Amino acid sequence: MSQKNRLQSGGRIDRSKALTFTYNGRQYKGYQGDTIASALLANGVDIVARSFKYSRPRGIVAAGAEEPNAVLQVGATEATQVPNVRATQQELYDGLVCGATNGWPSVESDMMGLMGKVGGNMMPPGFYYKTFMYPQSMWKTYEKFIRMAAGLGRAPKEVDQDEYDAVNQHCDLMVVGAGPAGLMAALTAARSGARVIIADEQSEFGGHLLSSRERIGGKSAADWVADIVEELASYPDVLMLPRSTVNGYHDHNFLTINENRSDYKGDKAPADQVRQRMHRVRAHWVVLATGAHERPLVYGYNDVPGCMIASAVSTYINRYGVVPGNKLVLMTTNDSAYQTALDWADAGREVVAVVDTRAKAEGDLVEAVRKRGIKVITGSAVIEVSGKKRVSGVTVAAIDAKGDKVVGGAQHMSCDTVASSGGWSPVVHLSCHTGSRPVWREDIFGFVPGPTVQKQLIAGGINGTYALEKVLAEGVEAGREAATRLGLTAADVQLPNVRSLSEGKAMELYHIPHTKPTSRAPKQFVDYQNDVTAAAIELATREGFEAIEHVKRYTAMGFGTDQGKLGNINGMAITAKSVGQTIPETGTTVFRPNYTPIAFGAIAGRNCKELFEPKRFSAMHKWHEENGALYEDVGQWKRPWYFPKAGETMQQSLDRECKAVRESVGILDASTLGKIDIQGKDAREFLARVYTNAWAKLGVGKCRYGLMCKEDGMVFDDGVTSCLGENHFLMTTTTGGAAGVLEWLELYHQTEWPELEVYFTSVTDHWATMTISGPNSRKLLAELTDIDLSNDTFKFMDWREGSVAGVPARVFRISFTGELSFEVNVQANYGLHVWEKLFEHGAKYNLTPYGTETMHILRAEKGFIIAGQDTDGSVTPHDLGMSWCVADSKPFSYIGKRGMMRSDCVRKDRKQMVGLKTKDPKVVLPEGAQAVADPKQPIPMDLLGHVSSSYWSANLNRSIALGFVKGGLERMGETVYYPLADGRVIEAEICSPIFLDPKGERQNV
Amino acid sequence: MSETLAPEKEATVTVAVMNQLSTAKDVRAESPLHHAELDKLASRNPRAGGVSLRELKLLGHLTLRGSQQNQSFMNGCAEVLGVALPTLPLTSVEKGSVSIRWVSPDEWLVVLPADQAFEVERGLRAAIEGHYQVVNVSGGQTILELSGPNARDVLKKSTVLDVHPSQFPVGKVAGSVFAKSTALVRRSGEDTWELVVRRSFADYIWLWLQDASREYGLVIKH
Amino acid sequence: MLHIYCPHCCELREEEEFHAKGQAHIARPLDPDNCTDAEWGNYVFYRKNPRGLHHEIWYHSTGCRKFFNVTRDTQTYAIKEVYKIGEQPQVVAEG
Amino acid sequence: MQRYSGFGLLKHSLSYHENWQRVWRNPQPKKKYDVIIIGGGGHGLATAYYLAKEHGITNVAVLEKGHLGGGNISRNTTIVRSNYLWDESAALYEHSMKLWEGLSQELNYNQMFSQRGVYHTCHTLGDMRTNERLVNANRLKGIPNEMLDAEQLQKEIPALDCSKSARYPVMGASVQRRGGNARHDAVAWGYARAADSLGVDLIQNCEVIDMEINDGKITGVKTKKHGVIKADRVGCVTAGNSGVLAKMAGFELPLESHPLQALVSEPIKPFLDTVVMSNHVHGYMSQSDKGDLVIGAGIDGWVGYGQRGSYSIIEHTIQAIVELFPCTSRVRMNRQWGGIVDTCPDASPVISETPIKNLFFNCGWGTGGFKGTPGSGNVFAHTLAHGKAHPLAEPFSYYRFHTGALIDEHGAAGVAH
Repeated sequence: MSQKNRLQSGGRIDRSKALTFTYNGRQYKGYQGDTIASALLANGVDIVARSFKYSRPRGIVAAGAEEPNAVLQVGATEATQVPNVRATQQELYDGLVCGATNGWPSVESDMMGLMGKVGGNMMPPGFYYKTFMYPQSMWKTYEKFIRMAAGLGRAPKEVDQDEYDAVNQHCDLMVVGAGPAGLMAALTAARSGARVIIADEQSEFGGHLLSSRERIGGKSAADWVADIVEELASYPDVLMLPRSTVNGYHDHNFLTINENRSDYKGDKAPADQVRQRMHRVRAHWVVLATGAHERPLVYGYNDVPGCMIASAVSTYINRYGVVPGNKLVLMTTNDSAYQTALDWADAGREVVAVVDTRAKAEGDLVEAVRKRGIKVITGSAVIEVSGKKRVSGVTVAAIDAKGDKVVGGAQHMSCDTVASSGGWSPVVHLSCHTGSRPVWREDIFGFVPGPTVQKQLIAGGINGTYALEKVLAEGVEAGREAATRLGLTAADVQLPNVRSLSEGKAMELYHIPHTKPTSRAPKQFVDYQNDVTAAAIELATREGFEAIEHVKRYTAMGFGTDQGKLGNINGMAITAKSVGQTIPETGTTVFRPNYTPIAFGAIAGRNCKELFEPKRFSAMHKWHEENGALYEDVGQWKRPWYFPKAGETMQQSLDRECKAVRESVGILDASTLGKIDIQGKDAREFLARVYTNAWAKLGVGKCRYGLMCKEDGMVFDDGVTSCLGENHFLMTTTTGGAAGVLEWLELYHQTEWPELEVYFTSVTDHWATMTISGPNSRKLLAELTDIDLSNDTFKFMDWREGSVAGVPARVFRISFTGELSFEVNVQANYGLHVWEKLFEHGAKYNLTPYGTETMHILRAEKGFIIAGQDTDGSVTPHDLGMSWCVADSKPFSYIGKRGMMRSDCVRKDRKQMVGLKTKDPKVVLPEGAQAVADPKQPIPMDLLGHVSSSYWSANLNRSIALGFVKGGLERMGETVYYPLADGRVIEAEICSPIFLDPKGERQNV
Repeated sequence: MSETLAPEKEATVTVAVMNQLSTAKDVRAESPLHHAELDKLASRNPRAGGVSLRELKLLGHLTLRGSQQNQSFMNGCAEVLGVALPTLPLTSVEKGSVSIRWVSPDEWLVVLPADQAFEVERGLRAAIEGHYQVVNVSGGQTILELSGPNARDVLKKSTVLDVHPSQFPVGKVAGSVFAKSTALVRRSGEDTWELVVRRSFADYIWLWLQDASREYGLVIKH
Repeated sequence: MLHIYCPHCCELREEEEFHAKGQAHIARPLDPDNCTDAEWGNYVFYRKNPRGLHHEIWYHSTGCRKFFNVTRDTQTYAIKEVYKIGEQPQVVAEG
Repeated sequence: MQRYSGFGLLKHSLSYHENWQRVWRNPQPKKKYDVIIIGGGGHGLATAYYLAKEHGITNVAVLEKGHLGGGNISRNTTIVRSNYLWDESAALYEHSMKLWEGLSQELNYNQMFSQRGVYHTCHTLGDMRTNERLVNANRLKGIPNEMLDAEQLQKEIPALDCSKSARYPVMGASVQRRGGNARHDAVAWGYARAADSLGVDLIQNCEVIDMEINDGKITGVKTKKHGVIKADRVGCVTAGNSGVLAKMAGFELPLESHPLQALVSEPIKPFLDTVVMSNHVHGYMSQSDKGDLVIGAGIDGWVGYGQRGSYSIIEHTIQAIVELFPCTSRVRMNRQWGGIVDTCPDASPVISETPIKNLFFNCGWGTGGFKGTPGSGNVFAHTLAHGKAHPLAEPFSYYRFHTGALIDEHGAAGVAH
């Protein structure tokens, strides 16, 4: 199909580069430099969407980020689908595939449209609050149908193949917007020697100058822009980012920029390149030069395809060489829109009339239009549009001076395009992101940025300044001020001369009156995407939703993907009028990031898949991999969970590992435990303050287990700490607790007890730790070490230094399994070497690697707790039956002591940890099962406590469990019941948590 | 070799010092990135690229803690290390094979040949009076050196530090976030940067750097 | 996203490098054992939580690992001053 | 009160919707009330409604400094569930759940309460234990809750990545099928309309600037716009600003106010019809009837009243969502916002008398406020009516931080709200 609306010449498109694209299954042609929107208009495509609520046909109304209707599904393959792409911002590329997001069977003839016509009147704002209530059970069914109508585009079903990333930027000055004001600000700051970043959402710098026919400094606007861009590019410390939307302005001048790196080239980014990049910018100063959006007027059936905003019409003509129609009626409240009439006429198409709502129109542009012989009708407005799928004509009537009511008879004019302008709204969005409220300016009928604590300056349209010469001046001024505030000498920048126009005063008008009252008049749309009409807003206020937030939420105004860029001000004005307030009294709603939507992938950056979170490995990880370990995630660590052999079930592996340790020898990679090297003459005193037990008498060469509480007396970590020297200790923590404990120690040292002479340094990664456990551990280790391992010289809870497998080592004789155990620590670089040597010698002892699960079973057989599994922040050492580990005789009131003494913490009936033996030894209690005294009691039952650890013990040939029971320590031998989800009730006896070797002889042999 | 083995001296042992370096032959030491086989990669890919990476592996790393007010500490360090501890925040000094990074007002990282770590620690302990800490952390970390015209671009993807030359002169040191881990970053030359990273995170950072460098081309160096 | 001056590293750093540690200048009772439950509870749990100037502790966790104090407006998020542990704030709320 | 119904809608459409009545009056405040409720958010309005309906106390004013329902009730992710870890919490939230069921009909205002199921995914053995524990506890307390293994979960939520290749592979999940979403604004407006119709004065733009307290007893409040208004009892339900009110009364609360952020995608065709929460991967999401993906982010670690948080929190949340639902990578985030949540050290609320006689506080709901709205209002109304805590509210006393009888939900809470 020919591009019937394409001009032979003009615009910034490259007619030598024809592109083919597909829209709703049909092929069209466009040119390099087109957006989807300009190409569709060039091809005479009118309907691009069906409206959300009424399914009315909708066309393109704008040319930029404010477009509410032309929201398409883009993507040639399943994996590259992108929902809700704004056609006015998506550059055309060859082979682009897009389509409307709703309408059945097609967007041109949509069945839902009928329902919209029929049901439309049944759907005032908030109608869903008022119905679908009865009977309650039906809501789910109603909702199914409601959800059928939900959503615009769709998510791809296949996984995204593209890459994204984030770059951290720092600069002296961040300039947002590369229109005349932004370019001048950047240029001035750059010449002053500042580090500058300037970003603009469009494909090239220049802002509205790209679609302007003005002359600047004797050059065309485009050439003037090109010269400035060239100079900016010459500064090494200036970063220019086209196709980059500053979408968020956060506290302390942190801004996020979404740079589109490849969406303009194709579906998918070229290999090794990112599709989109987030720039995380920290700027000393910010200049907002975001310009202004033109406001459409609100009139009857103003949503029929062919109704557009005036400046957009000019943009399509001047930038893209596309005239979106043949016969134009222009309605305006101001002079600036007259340019559109001139552009249309110069494009060789008919301007039926300019309908000016003002009683009298004067000013240079008005005169220019009159000179062209174009009819100008003043004191009148387009009150209604005719046509269904495309404008076929308008009804024009005289209105009173305030624009409140129709005063004259109506006349009909035929046309196919209606351009309207209600003036301009500064783009204040970013300035609101940091909590600053915009302020209303009577003189420009618009909100401008309000007071802020950010180091922010504004220039140009956002400041309500629209005359080009003033805009340029404000840009330079902002650049100079930024430079000065940065301590630089502000450079001088010559202002180019531009034509200045005399302008007549604009009229404040948003909502065009109709001969009928608003509630009965043809629909007058305020928010196109959410089908919010002037009548709806009046109804909302009539029902008592008078606060602007109420109106917005009740009608859904501004909740669309355009976030009300086009409609919000009109909506506020209509609200204000119907509650009899001024616009500033009514106030504005708050704008939030994002300015325009951003792909999740872009925000996630590289932190996906294998880089979502670090995987931490020990020095022996390679061996674990080669020996078929399965892993447990503990914090960020990948710890061997168990080492299955071919054909084994998990339980079989665990049984084998458990038996090996108790009968011969096993080995565990314990490198992940937190380790903290503590030195200083007050180290011992410090330990006494952070642990619940005593440390005064621990001799050099000795180890001791310790419990740590928070000030509330609740256990939060535990571990063995060894005395390496009088002033030297090695503390171990749980794997997950390591970082937290070190920070905890530093906090108390730095803020509470700075007088104590002690230093802490993490050595977690420095030492590789392997636990050799089992009756044969001594024999095995003896083959590789020069340390005398005999029981009388190297006792349980001693540590010794020596060499293991030729490597200097510290060996700790401590045991978490209850067996004779040696924990070998060597510098991690030697970890794998020593580990492999142990296996070379261990074969004859059936040295068996075991993982966390076996470790958990073995310690449970001994009744040792695991902080985090058997504690949950609500148990004291006493609740754990570990009063032996609490030394209240200590002189200093250690952390946790006072907390434990609180009235609720000394109750006798607290949940306390006990051992649990199921009556049927073969039955293993599920962890998390809840105990009751009487399983026959009616629900809700009285719960006594939960099972925290439970396993099958191959060594005891029965199940064992640890769990909490109210007053459990006093209830040894009693029976409790565990009613399970599957209906079973498991009977268990409360017993000591120590199931094996209660005297602790095995570890002392 | 170590006092702690001599029972009669036990009572007087204040701090356990230990030569952690193995002198035995047939003992294999593996750096945190050993499994990545960087040397193989290096010999395989001499091709050009914007970023180069090499591991400065198996060096001696000593953490020093002490007060700048403690003259004995400051003098002792200067004497034993042959260069005074940098007291200006975020700076480093380098003398021969020894480099010292400022970490905090009372913490420094000394990097030196592995076989000097024990002697230096002993020397420091002999020379310093009062409150201080010396810890050998050689096994717990490694140094990755990034260089080349795009090294700074890779850093900007990885850390929130401002690495612009005007803000990060040669010799500056800063500890910060690195991807989702941490690193002590030092600019060791015009286009050369050293990252001190923790052993257990080394593989993650290696994966990250390959990913972040792809668009510039990553060259592995010996 | 806060931009915080570390008084030990002596430069502005990004929030990601720090941990917020809550209200500052809460002294641990010297004789906890003789505190009433109420006194102890107040020390451990009850906070000023002001809307306005807040003196709080921050930890430079990925940097120098030092704790320090910040006076910050909890409404505008503006940081008014940064000072070391043991020092007193210069900027204080009136009343 | 003008009743709402499909038929009414039809009738009004014939008269161009010109005759709809106001949903609530705009009354001038009286000199004195039996009860003044400070805070016209969800909890405050619910409290007023139940005071009037269940306790016959209608001489009640709700003083709201801004507009009704303008606080967290309009800023949350609308999740309703009662699967809490501790008996005390589960009982309170289940009380709330029972009120949710049938609230639309009781208020004659569609709450769009859809019980689409709330899933807690488990990614570690610890997750599995915690969820087994609370599933069993809930079940035996009469709160249906069940465990699913990874395969069942995958069947029920196809878009969720349950593959072994995930960084933290999904091992299973607990699901409370009665949980789901409701329409947040409808809750505030429904309660407001019903309370107003029972005679409660809803007074907007009426900021309380001080309290009238004589010898430890409150007798009224001072407002910016209407001077002193007397009251026999005063209830503070001002989430996010509780500390400020407490300061007026001269005491401190065991809580801090933090920013809590949330975000939505653009509306897309529905692919997720349940609520999925992952404590371990730190993200949770549901999809609204309009098609937006509604996503909750984590809490900022610092005190903040700005209704904004840090961008890094948004980044981590989105990373988690893409990890859980890879198909969202090309979906686009539309907008983010923040609320102010009062968080207690044990992640449980305070519903209690205070050191000041006749002054009661209902605060500290942290991230659980929305789902608790009906139950909170219901027990707080009882508390205000009787001058002493409702049995379900007793454990949530202001004084538990002295005795140590905390109700620590952190174990189960994570980021899940």
